[in-house]
Amino acid sequence: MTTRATGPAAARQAASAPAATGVGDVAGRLLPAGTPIQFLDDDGKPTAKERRGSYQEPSTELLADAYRRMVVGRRFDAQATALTKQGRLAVYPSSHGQEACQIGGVLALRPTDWLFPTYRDSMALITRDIDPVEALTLLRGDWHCGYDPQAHRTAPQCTPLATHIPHAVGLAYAAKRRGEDTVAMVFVGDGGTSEGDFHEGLNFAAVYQAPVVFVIQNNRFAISVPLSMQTAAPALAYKGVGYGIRSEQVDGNDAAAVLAVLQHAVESARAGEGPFLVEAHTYRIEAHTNADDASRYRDADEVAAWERRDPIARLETYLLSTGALTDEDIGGARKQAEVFAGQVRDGLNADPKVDPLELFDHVYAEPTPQLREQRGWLAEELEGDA
Amino acid sequence: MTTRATGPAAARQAASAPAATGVGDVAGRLLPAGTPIQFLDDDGKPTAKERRGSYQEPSTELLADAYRRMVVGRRFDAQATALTKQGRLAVYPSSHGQEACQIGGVLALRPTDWLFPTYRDSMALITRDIDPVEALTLLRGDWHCGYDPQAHRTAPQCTPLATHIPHAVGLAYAAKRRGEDTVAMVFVGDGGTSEGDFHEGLNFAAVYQAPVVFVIQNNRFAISVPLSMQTAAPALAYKGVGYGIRSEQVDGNDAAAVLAVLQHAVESARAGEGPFLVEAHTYRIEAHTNADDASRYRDADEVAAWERRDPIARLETYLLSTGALTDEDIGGARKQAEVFAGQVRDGLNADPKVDPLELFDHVYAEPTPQLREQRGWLAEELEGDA
Amino acid sequence: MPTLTMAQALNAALRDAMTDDESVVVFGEDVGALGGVFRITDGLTRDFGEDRCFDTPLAESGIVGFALGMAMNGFKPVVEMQFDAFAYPAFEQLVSHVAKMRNRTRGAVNVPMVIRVPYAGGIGGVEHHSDSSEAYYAQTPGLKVVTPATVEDAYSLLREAIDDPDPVVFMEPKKLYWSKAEVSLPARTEPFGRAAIRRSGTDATLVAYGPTVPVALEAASAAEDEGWNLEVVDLRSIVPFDDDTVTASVRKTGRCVVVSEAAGFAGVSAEIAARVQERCFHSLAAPVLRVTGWDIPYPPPIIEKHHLPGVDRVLDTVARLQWDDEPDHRFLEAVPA
Amino acid sequence: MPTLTMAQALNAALRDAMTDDESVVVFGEDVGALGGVFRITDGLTRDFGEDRCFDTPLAESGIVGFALGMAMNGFKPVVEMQFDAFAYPAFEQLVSHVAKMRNRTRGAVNVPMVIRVPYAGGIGGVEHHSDSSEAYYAQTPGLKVVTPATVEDAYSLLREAIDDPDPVVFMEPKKLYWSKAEVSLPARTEPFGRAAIRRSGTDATLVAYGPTVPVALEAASAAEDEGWNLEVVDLRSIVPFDDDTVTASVRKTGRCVVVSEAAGFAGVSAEIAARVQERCFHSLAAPVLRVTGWDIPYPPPIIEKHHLPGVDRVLDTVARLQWDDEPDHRFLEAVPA
Ligand SMILES: Cc1ncc(C[n+]2csc(CCOP(=O)(O)OP(=O)(O)O)c2C)c(N)n1
Ligand SMILES: Cc1ncc(C[n+]2csc(CCOP(=O)(O)OP(=O)(O)O)c2C)c(N)n1
Ligand SMILES: [Mg+2]
Ligand SMILES: [Mg+2]
Repeated sequence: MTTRATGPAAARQAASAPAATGVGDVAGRLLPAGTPIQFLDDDGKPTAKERRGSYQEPSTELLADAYRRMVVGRRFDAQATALTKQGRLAVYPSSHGQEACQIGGVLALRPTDWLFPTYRDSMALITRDIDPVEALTLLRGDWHCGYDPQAHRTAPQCTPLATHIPHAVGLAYAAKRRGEDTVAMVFVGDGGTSEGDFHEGLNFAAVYQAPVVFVIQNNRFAISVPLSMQTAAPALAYKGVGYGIRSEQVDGNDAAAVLAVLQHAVESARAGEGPFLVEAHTYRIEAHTNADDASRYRDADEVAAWERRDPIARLETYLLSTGALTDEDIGGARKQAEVFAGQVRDGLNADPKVDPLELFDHVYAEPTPQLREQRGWLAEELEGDA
Repeated sequence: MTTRATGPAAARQAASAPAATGVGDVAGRLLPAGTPIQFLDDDGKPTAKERRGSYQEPSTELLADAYRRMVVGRRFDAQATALTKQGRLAVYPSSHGQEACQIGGVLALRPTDWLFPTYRDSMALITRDIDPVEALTLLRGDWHCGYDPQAHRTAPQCTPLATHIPHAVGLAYAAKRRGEDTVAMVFVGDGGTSEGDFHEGLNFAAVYQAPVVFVIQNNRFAISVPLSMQTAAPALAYKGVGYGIRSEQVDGNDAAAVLAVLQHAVESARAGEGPFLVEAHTYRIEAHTNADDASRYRDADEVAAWERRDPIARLETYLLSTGALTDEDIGGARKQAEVFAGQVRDGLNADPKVDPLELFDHVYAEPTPQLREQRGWLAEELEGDA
Repeated sequence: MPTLTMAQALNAALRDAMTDDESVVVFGEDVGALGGVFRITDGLTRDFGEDRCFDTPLAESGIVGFALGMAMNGFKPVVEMQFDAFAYPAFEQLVSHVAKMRNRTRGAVNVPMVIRVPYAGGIGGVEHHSDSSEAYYAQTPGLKVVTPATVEDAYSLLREAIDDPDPVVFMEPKKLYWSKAEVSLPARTEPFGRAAIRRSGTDATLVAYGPTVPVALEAASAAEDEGWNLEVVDLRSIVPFDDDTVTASVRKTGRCVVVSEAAGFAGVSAEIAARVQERCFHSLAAPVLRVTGWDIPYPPPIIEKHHLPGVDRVLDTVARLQWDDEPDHRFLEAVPA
Repeated sequence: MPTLTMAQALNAALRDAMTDDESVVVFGEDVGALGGVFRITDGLTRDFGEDRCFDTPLAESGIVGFALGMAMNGFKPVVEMQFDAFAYPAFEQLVSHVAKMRNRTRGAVNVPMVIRVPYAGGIGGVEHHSDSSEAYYAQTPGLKVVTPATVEDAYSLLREAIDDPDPVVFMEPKKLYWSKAEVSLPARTEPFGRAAIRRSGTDATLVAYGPTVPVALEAASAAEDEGWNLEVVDLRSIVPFDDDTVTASVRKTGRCVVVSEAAGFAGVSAEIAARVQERCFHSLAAPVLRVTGWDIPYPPPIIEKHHLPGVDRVLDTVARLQWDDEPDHRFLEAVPA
């Protein structure tokens, strides 16, 4: 007799004959739209029904809020890049052009949900209302993570690509196990989808039906490596079906479409319908970081073509056309952005202070005898210097 | 200006707008049949056209040869298991029931092609005409690999799951780079598809359009873990589309279907049409190895249901019905199998001899000074013992 | 007192921990219905349900990363890596995340979890089934690394590992799974960071851990015939390390041999030798010597015995501790006048 | 003679190897059009074409496994791991396949390849960009591990690594990429397995490798003022190890300090200390001491200087070599009468 085993999620089922596994229809339910979902065309005009799939347009209030945050986010991003030039930040990876993905993503979440960001997702962090100076601590170099992940339900920004995906899945599964309705959203880049952890994480999510939404910000580059050298897939969203995960692709420069698709993905995950994979097609307008030289690997006209699809301009045009946004609102948003940028400047002008002896404090809950000893030796050195 | 870069295979293409990536039709070309390809039904009767897709039935000569080898292969497998009981083999993972996959797979290859087998694929090794004693060296324990991989164009049997997949891709790409028409076939189990290296290897194959055929022997178990706890995919063959790899699923207990699909896959890879993923639905009739106790995790009636779909019986029935096989031929095959089993017994009855000092000979092309020193110390010990 | 094998003691430790603490979950490859290939998780799914002990897909990096996520959210995962070499796919998760999460978040995010690694050889396993991988973990700050050599320690150290607030790599010497002892559980021995004197002696100290502890003890008994009275230290805990016990022993005996199954080069045995001579230099009558596996990939089963440090190799090495100032024939050096 | 940086010398070595040997291929993340994040592969794609130097998908295990497959089939891959910590995903491929392929096939299958790993700190990198990972590779039999400290060695050792019949982990000290020297290429220095005396002295030996060699040399000059005449040994090659040179030096000077940037515990520095005391015990006037990074995850940029072994820490340690028999205040032991 086999042990009765319903499994944490996956059921231990008898192995059926292959004929029974023929399920082209099942697969069909999981595949993304053949063309990315789009609510606003490149000029900010509403698209026709067939480009919207079955998704609902977000409320104008939400879109107006997204607009405001995108204006602030872009200003913040520009300010951070400027601070690298003044040596106030060690390095900064800009997300100029990816505002709709990062801000749309976070706005689809509840405060009780979890976010798993990468090094590029600073705009997502401030949208989670994390203090901008704390958000920039990693890049300023005074510690590895400057905010309290538990307090903000936002994991530390992840640098080793795709390694945070299994973390999001485990955390979401843990919440589900406790009967909580928490959803975890994890951002990953187009390059990150090539890593083994992307594969292992998505498979775990599907097998355990964990409430996780995977958002691929396909900005067309992994540093210098273009999408065409990263994958031969028709679109990255087609990776979902191989795990049994529902998938969608969306115009990542269309905040309305991003919000519509991610709200659906998040709420269906919350409702217990399992994980969801969304590929957001966007573009990295700046170089990989301030230290990178994009002219070595891409042409300016390619960038220009994408600037014409600017997510802020498109949303602005649309909201103005519907009257949900006025010129005053726009002015207000810009003013708010300047105030915010000023706070960031001031916050980062103060020289950070870190006690070198703190290096030994967090390696373990209690320093080992070896670390206590070494802490003493460093203390001796510091006294010697003093 | 961007460096002109056609890439080894993938072209460095300008990043186009997402709308242009909508390619439901492209995806359609890559997806497997909704139901596994089948040429012979469970009773060995020919199936109707629609179950065969666009694949051509293999020649009866080839099917007859496959039959003979399957009879020999199963006897070999039983002999190896018996030898574990006599302590002549440390361990043996049986492939009873997977004859059609392993033998069909190898028969689809040319001698100049490469095979990348796992620990379970002993039947594939002898089908490549590797001496059975050399094939069993790993499991007898006198060395890690008993045959010359270069001479047989067969990689060492791989134990770390899925790690040999990138090897097959690199080797096939190297051949392509030299303008050779070598194809590499790599076997992996259903469990192995969950490993990161499966993902990374398939992606490399697709990006470099390497002539590799990936054969998933889905025998429904990873030791004790059933397919239902391994994946939530409609079928494992649906993993291909996410890499841009043409995929198919086939009844792995139907030698005619396996040969038909793999001959197509191998020849299209050889013709430069890129990699191919094939899921062969089969079943592991025995326990994971002689050391395993399958009664802990599966019911006997499940096994019985699969025994009714025995690949040898099905092929035998079919070939008898077409007259391509006579009772004499069957008797001949069984006799040949007995002779072969006898050779295996004799070969393994001799006690293997290994010079312990050989331990230092192959770590590097030339032993390091440290290894020369240690070799001397072991030599001292051995003299002491002598 | 009942006689238990180390495997049974480990199983009992998991059971008792799961009973005492609802947040303890056990998962990995084949740990459910099968009870693990070594049966360490035998019956846990049956008795605690698949919510508490379950099989995972076959992906070690996924297992460890998933465990870290659960640990971030209130659970205490105990994951099994099926064999030493099959933990390597999880290396990045262990080194870049499990070991660093507390530190990078200044203590805000803790990931208490146990990674069980059946390790080392002596069981006639084919390639990839007998690696001694402890140095990879010991070299990684942020991980604790412990390994039992006795049935009692197997129970106690595993319970402590599960209770520990930090991630613990729990190294289980495969060949000792079937070793037996009379123990009454629940037993609690010395905490992490404390080595144990398994045999006290006066002439030299043998430092061992995990699979080589029984070898060292056997060698110590055999050494009596040669007239050597050897002390045997069982480290138990590699990180944290018990300098006090090891140093006191060597300062007392004045001689030291480290016995470890792993390849010697840059192994844990090197650290022990380095620390001992740093701290006991003036007490030493001879250099600290190492008895280890050779610097080679683990051998095939039929010749593994020539790789593993055995009693004879230990005794030959003890004999080289310059008892009557005759120089070490292996490392001849002109002794300055 | 032209003045070159180490980065330029490495680039030249790749160019010359690719010119001399058609089978040499260079690949990895961003090594093509970009020329690598450190520009070590600058211009190779332009000058040799994308068949010889190309970008790969972002998957380190795939890169190393793919390279092994190419090596099985007649090519000599030189792969770049973008940073030390980003080589961890390839750990299983390196340990279970690259290191073992020759051995498991009794020499029938050789996989000559070079895995380039920019490593160690001192460049203000954020987390995961400054690990000293050499011990993980040095502990793995079947891998050769070399690391240059001079511009000339960077060229010569990389050429030799590419010519070598075995897999070589080529560790590049990031902070020395921009170090300059006058060299005329092609230069060939001592082969693998040979250490170099960078400064000869009589009072004590400093053993260093890679990023700490310049530190040791600086310390040696500073030590003159204290009246110490220090010898500096640059290992160059960790595996194979040059026992002859190291042992001869320490037997001559009678004192030894190992300087390494990695966490000390079970690091390569431990192996060096263990070997030296094994082989030079009677020549030693004091224990072999180690100056290393602390046993902590690599620190954030603004305080990394407190982690890295600097000149002062080396001098403080040299001062502890019991010059006038005053005991080491750190490791006090009752000196037996
Ligand atoms: C495992 C790993 N390998 C390599 C790197 C170095 N690296 C940092 S960012 C990057 C490119 C990532 O591209 P993508 O995933 O598309 O994200 P994007 O930067 O475009 O947001 C690389 C290769 C890394 N961080 N982690
Ligand atoms: C990386 C790795 N992890 C774990 C194992 C232990 N192991 C050996 S076989 C096996 C099951 C493999 O199942 P599957 O891939 O379906 O192949 P099958 O044995 O069914 O042919 C496991 C878990 C391994 N060999 N390698
Ligand atoms: Mg990208
Ligand atoms: Mg299987």
